[in-house]
Amino acid sequence: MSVKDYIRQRFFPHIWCAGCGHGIVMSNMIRAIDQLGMAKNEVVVVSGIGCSSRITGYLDFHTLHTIHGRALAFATGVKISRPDLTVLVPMGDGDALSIGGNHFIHAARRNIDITAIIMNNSIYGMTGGQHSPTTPFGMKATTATCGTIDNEFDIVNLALGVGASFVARTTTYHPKEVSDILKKAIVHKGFSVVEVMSQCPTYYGRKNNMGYAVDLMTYYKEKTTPMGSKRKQEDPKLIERGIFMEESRPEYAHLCTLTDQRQT
Amino acid sequence: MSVKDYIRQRFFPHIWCAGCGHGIVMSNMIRAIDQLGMAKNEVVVVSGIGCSSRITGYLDFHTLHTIHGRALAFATGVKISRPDLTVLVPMGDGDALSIGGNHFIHAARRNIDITAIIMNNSIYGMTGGQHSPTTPFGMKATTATCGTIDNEFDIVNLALGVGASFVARTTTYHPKEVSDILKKAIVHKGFSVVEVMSQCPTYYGRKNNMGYAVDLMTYYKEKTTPMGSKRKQEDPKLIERGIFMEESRPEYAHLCTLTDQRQT
Amino acid sequence: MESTVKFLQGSETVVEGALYAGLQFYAGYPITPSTEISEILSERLPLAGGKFIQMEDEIASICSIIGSSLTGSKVMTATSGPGFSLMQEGIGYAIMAEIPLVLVNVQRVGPSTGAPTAVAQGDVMQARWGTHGEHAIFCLTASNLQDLFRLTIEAFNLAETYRSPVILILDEIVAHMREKVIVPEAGEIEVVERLHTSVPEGTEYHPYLPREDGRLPMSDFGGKHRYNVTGLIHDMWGFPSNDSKVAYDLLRHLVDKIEHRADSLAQYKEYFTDDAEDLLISYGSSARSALHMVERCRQRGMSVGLLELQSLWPFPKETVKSKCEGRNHVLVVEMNTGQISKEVSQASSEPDKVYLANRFDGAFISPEDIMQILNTVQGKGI
Amino acid sequence: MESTVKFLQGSETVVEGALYAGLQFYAGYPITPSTEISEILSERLPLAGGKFIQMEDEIASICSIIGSSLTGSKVMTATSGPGFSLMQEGIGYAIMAEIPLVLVNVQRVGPSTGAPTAVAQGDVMQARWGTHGEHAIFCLTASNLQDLFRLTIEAFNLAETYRSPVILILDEIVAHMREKVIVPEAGEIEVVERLHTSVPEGTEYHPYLPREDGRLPMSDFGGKHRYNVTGLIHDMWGFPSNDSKVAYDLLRHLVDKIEHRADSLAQYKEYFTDDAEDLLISYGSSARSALHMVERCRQRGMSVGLLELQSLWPFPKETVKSKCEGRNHVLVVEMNTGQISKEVSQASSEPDKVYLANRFDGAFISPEDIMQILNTVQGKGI
Amino acid sequence: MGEKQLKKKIIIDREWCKGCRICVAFCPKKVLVLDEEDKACWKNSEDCINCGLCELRCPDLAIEMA
Amino acid sequence: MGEKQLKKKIIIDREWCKGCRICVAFCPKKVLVLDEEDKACWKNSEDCINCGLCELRCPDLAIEMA
Amino acid sequence: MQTKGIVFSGSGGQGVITASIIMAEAAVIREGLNAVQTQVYGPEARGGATRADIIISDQLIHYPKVINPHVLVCLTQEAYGKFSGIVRPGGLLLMDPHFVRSAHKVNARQVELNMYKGVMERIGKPIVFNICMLGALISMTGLLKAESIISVLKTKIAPEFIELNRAALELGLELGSNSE
Amino acid sequence: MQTKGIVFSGSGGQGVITASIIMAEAAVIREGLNAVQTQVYGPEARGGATRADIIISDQLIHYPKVINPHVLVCLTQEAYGKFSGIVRPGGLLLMDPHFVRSAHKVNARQVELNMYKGVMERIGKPIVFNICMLGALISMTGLLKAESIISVLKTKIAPEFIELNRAALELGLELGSNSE
Ligand SMILES: Cc1ncc(C[n+]2csc(CCOP(=O)(O)OP(=O)(O)O)c2C)c(N)n1
Ligand SMILES: Cc1ncc(C[n+]2csc(CCOP(=O)(O)OP(=O)(O)O)c2C)c(N)n1
Ligand code: SF4
Ligand code: SF4
Ligand code: SF4
Ligand code: SF4
Ligand code: SF4
Ligand code: SF4
Ligand SMILES: [Mg+2]
Ligand SMILES: [Mg+2]
Repeated sequence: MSVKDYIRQRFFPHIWCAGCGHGIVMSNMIRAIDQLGMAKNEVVVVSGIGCSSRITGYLDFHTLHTIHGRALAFATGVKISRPDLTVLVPMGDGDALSIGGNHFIHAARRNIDITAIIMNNSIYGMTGGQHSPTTPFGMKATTATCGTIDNEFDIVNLALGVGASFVARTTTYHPKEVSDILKKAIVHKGFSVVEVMSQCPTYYGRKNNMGYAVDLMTYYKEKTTPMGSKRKQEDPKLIERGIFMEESRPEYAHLCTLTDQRQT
Repeated sequence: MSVKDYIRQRFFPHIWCAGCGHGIVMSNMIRAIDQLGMAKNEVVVVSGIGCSSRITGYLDFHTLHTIHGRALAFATGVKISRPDLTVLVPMGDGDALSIGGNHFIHAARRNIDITAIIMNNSIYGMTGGQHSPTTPFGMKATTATCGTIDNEFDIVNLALGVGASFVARTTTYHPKEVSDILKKAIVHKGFSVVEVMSQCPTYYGRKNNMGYAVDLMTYYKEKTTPMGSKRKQEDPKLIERGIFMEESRPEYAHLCTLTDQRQT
Repeated sequence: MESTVKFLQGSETVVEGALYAGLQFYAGYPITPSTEISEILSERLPLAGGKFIQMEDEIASICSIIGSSLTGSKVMTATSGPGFSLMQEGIGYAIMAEIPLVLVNVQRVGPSTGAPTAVAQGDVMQARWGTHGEHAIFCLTASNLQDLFRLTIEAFNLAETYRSPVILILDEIVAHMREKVIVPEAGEIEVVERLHTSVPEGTEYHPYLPREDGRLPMSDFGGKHRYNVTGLIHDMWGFPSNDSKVAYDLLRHLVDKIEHRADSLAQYKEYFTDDAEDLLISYGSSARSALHMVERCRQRGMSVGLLELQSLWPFPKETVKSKCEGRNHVLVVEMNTGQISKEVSQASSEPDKVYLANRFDGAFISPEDIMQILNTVQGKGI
Repeated sequence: MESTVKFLQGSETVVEGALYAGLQFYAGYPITPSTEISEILSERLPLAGGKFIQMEDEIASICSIIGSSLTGSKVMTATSGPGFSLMQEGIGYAIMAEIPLVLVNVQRVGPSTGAPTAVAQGDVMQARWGTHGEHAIFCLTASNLQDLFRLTIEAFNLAETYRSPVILILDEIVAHMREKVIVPEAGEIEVVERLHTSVPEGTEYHPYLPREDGRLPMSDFGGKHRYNVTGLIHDMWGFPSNDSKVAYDLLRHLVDKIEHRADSLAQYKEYFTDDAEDLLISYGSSARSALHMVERCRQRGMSVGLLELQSLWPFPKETVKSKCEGRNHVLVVEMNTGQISKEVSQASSEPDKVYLANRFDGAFISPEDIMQILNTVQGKGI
Repeated sequence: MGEKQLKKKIIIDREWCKGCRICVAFCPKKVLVLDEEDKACWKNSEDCINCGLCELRCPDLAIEMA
Repeated sequence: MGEKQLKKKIIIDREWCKGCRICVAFCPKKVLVLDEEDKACWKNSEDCINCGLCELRCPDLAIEMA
Repeated sequence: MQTKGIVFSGSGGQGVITASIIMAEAAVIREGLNAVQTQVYGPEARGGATRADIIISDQLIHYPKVINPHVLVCLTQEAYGKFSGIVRPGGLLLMDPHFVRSAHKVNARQVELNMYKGVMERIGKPIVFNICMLGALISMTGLLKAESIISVLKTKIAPEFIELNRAALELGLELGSNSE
Repeated sequence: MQTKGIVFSGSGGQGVITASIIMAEAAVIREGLNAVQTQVYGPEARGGATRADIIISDQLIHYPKVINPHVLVCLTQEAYGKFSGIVRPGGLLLMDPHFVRSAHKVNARQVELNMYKGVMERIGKPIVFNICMLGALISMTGLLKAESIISVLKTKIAPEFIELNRAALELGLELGSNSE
């Protein structure tokens, strides 16, 4: 099918700003689903609140636009009740890791078969550009006009530390990587974390004098490198892309279906 | 001074059950403070809700007994306003990592100079023995009578993944290790995480047929080993004790005092 | 299943009622004095083919049951004061998105951690107004376990019929006491099932378009209709809207579907009210003490009666008003500083005849406590 | 600092007022339409020697300001609907532990995410009853920025005087509009400072023992007195107690210290009320529309007046009652389905003369909206 | 492989395009430009190698290859 | 080193001791026992090597060496 | 039958709560009566004194607490000190000298039975002490039939433990009847 | 002075909000008048049409919104379509033909000024377009003095940009006075 077959066309053009990376994530998330040949009725997309979370309005699946930070908790209820459905949870960095950090680490711990896609623009886009837990130390935002004194999370390290069984990172500059990784993440039986670095030209770019979408994506191109690449060895400051963890472990929603048998 | 000089003796004998590990943690936490020669008026202890959190009632410092899971958030307010004070936050495993998981990871991320002491009994003691995020997979609890299907967090990995600058683990069987590690943790300028495995004979021991306090402490003795020991190499299932991370990095409360200067 | 006589604890009774009503998914986080509900369900629900999960906190608990409800399950959570406060945002979402769910709040002394094991009825107004924004809610309570069993089922029935969260508000005494409960055979008490849309696949389905009877048929996530659910003001398809007409219609609907039925759906019981000169109004465990006192008064020739409220919200104003008519005194018996008493005053045409008989110190109000206040009100002193 | 004329936004006005009152610590989490307060303070507060932190969520925000308040700082947080719901548990703690703090809630359309940028006054009852357990609270509001400046200071003063959280409840219009504000020189408006205990070191200090005038002097964490603070029912030393007498005294104190001052502390304004046959009662931005209409009516010979409430909680019942006396109609103007209107009915000796003029669809209520309802109430049709 | 046959056309939805310039900047063959209304359009179409990157990177789903 | 002088006494607070048996079980010299009221007491006091472990491990702060 | 209020008091490990539930359940399920059971629930419950109230009646029971019990059982010195005063004049106060040394006389029939000692000697398992106490109680009051207790026990415990409990119950019945 | 309602409408990047604030602030701070400024605040604000309302008066201003503006400025076709109908009969409707093609006549003085073109030709920085618009507006209405605008600008922008803004303001004044 074509990408347009998966969207609710009447809401287009979408609300995201010109050059916002979230559209690229959406586009390639659709491609991944299409390439996997999944039926639209088998997919549930759950989002929280944020620019990124507006994605649920656009996608023609079962869509659940919830409250800020709690998407994974809603998704857990969906998945346990219907383990046969594919549950995708696209989130903003604030949604996933600031207010939503607790649900994130616990979903990872349980290894429930949900694909968490973090559309990481290192800023709170929706509310107008405040710093987020992934805003790198020293970068500017409307609540950190001289540069934030907060350290940032490394999403990959965080996900590994809390036990996610699939962990990957890529960027909007690398759209095929996005869909390739997402395909694996979706197929993976367990909790999958996919960080996609996704530009917010309107706030992150502007506040930090980093230019527009093209400049930010160029930055992603230049400052990232495939895992274990030679470039990384030469320049350890580069951010690695790729799949950092992919391990088969007992899955939670499945274990839940067994509990009645275990008891008798 | 003697240990008794640091406690509010009128509330003793304390409320904890016979053999509860929390008393051992308290006792050796006091010894650490005593050995550091700190004045009682310089120490603030903040706790949440749980058996472990009753500790604030017993200690003769500035004590703040807060709400379940939020102790680190309260402590953040104390520390930023009074960076000169020593802020200790003893917590239960549920308090710190279940409902309180988000505050935990963010306090670690910021590297605020607080010492978080997790009195990890792998159970919700206060509410009568439900499984916690550190209850090992398969172990029993009142809400997991056939064994929990939840995976447990490895507190050390978690703390490392979210960026804590001091991370250590020990057990109540090793009381000198408790005070030695705590001394380093308290002196460390930054967020320190100290996991102390602390037995709950009443619920964890009983539900899992693991016996009383002595049996549980024997278990800690046998199933743990110093970091990188030979025993660990021979038996990789052993749990390591020791200091896993100790790194000097910019501290948050201090950075906060600089923000006005940075702006002008 | 035949009707059976059981000797149950309050918490067990809630579990029995919920299972009778067809509970399929429960998520909770332990908290005194509601923990028993989780503990019992962790064993019972999987055996009944349902799913149990202990979530990381109360926020996650209510969110996950909302997710599950959308797949077609009957869902419940249980908590107490602090957890109830934490669930307020989720309750608002369920109100806005019209998600059927049952939330049990076993009250304890507040505010804050208060006295976790002591009895109180201090969360009644919070049940009505705890979440932000204009809204309405159903809230039921019970004083004895036979009624509790029935009202638990009623809570599920209201949730399904009106696509709304329903709060079952209990107190420590009712939740922890044990007494006889006759569990009727299946079918004896009506159980309202999820109303599914009859719109066939391929035809447009409107998740938020009420039928003529006001009900909104649902379609399960994973089923044949794909639609959107949101906590934003939304149109009949479930998509966000900035139109103030849409906002007006939606909010009017959310309030009216509940408030308009305040009296027609009201659940209450009367004891010796026909000729009572003085009327007690009470609910929950307080009503047990009130009834005890009423029976004793009657034995001693005093003309006192009791109206026991089981529906607290929407408040059955007209019902209460008519029951108060012509009494010498109306004495509201509750364990707070007068949360329902204020509603009764407002309902009554003679508010100055409405008095409060209360305790809020964590001790269970006794028949003697009430008797002394009634005496005082009657001008007899204690 | 001399008195200066400024042209400010509502959010900036709150910041100016807070800084005038001596704000030292602010923690917040962004949310529309209150984010500006965080943004402005992130720059202004450090320059004024205070500390600003953006926390991970609203729960952490309120908890951290409580922690800071105990070290002796004047503290504040700001949020909107969903964040306000999340803060309820923390508010209850501050009530129980008697922690001075100011919480700004800029209301938006709810329930749930609702309409984040649209105006509403739907959180008024939540401000009163949002946290679990029996309690009382202060809640102020304002319709114009000059008053808002003063009332922000008043919020800090109440917080310090009565050791209580104080909610400053605003709406999107007031928070985002800009108008003239005269910022007086330091000292012109009274600022109540933290009352510190005079008990010397070594002598027993009772953090929860009221003085004769009812105030409870504090001792800063890190200072010379070590004591305990808890959300449990506690004695005068701050230690947990299971004694029901202690519980009674504490809860009675927590409620009475606020409710007994409902009328003596009441903040309100009157316009043309002396001879008004019809009285409008309003607050927040609704009161601007109401006043506009009243002035127009007066020009046209209609005898209409306005009572503008600035203290919403404790509700100044006696004040409102006396103001309502003898009017033909009382029209409560607000943007919800009648939250304050219900209080007015209850206060008034003629509740059937109380009417509601409202909107709750996210559109700002206009003088015309109110006029049409007044006409209708007067029997003239729209 | 006959190059000609392989070649797909780039269809740009002018209603959806927001003129972000991403496709223009990253087209390996500089095939695309923004017109005076700031909408992307195919200029040196013959140079297009059908790499599809413009389609994959357009945040507005405004580019389709057919 | 004169062993005798070094030796400190073990003081057990019977009010605080809850009889958990930790001190008894882990005393390297088996110096301690529980009495008939389930309170710890010093039995083979001469064997005590003053290692202090009983004090450090007592959860009830019931043991002091002096 | 007249409404009877019974209070069991003791400490956590003695099984008084369990005994109270068994007794009330037997009344309801086996004897067709009404019964309400409540218990003190609180931080005190951990370690400290516990208390369970039972009301048995052929009428509906509303107020679920017992103010002045017809029968009061005290199984620790602390419980005896705290509760012995509430026993109804003319009621029954049952104690076990192993745990309680009676200090003062109350206006009720005060009976001391060596139940613990009996259990340890005859059965050797302290766990069934509470059942022995139940046996003594019903034999002295005639409130319930022994078979009712047994049949409730059968629904609660594994079959292999029934005989143990029956023995304890019978020991209690015997001690109780000897006390007259 | 009579109370005047003014509405600026346009799109996000044009600086209409800033212009409205500067104008209202100038009225208050420099001319001792009262003024209230509000703006449409909503998801529409991102990208879509923005609107700012200003009321200027020597009286107190209560209702802060403008229903029928004395002066309406429309700077996009969308804004023109949406708002042109609200201008007060006899009022002033100001547009820039670079952005708006006037479609229908309104019952008001409709003035089209080539402000954008002028700014680009004479100054070359589109960023000061909004100040030019303010200049035109005050010159046509006499609502405020140009110096008031400049002195407010001085408190808001870096000194090096003042001349740029002054030039834009003067251009506007010139265009406005030519329009009569
Ligand atoms: C409880 C609650 N707190 C705060 C908000 C306000 N809010 C909405 S989205 C958001 C953050 C958005 O940032 P992110 O999740 O990174 O998504 P983005 O917009 O950057 O895609 C915030 C703080 C809210 N809606 N609910
Ligand atoms: C908001 C809230 N939810 C739940 C509770 C109930 N509660 C109190 S302590 C606790 C868990 C205790 O476990 P842990 O933190 O591990 O401490 P422990 O008692 O084991 O030392 C729970 C769930 C509460 N007090 N508040
Ligand atoms: S504000 Fe940023 S994140 Fe939001 S739509 Fe615009 S570019 Fe995207
Ligand atoms: S229940 Fe467990 S954790 Fe709590 S005091 Fe007892 S032993 Fe300790
Ligand atoms: S990438 Fe898409 S939106 Fe951006 S300019 Fe090209 S076609 Fe337009
Ligand atoms: S397909 Fe490739 S070469 Fe062709 S226009 Fe797109 S990016 Fe350029
Ligand atoms: S000091 Fe050491 S040897 Fe002596 S009693 Fe204690 S544990 Fe035993
Ligand atoms: S360790 Fe302490 S509490 Fe335990 S038996 Fe020894 S002295 Fe008693
Ligand atoms: Mg973001
Ligand atoms: Mg624990």
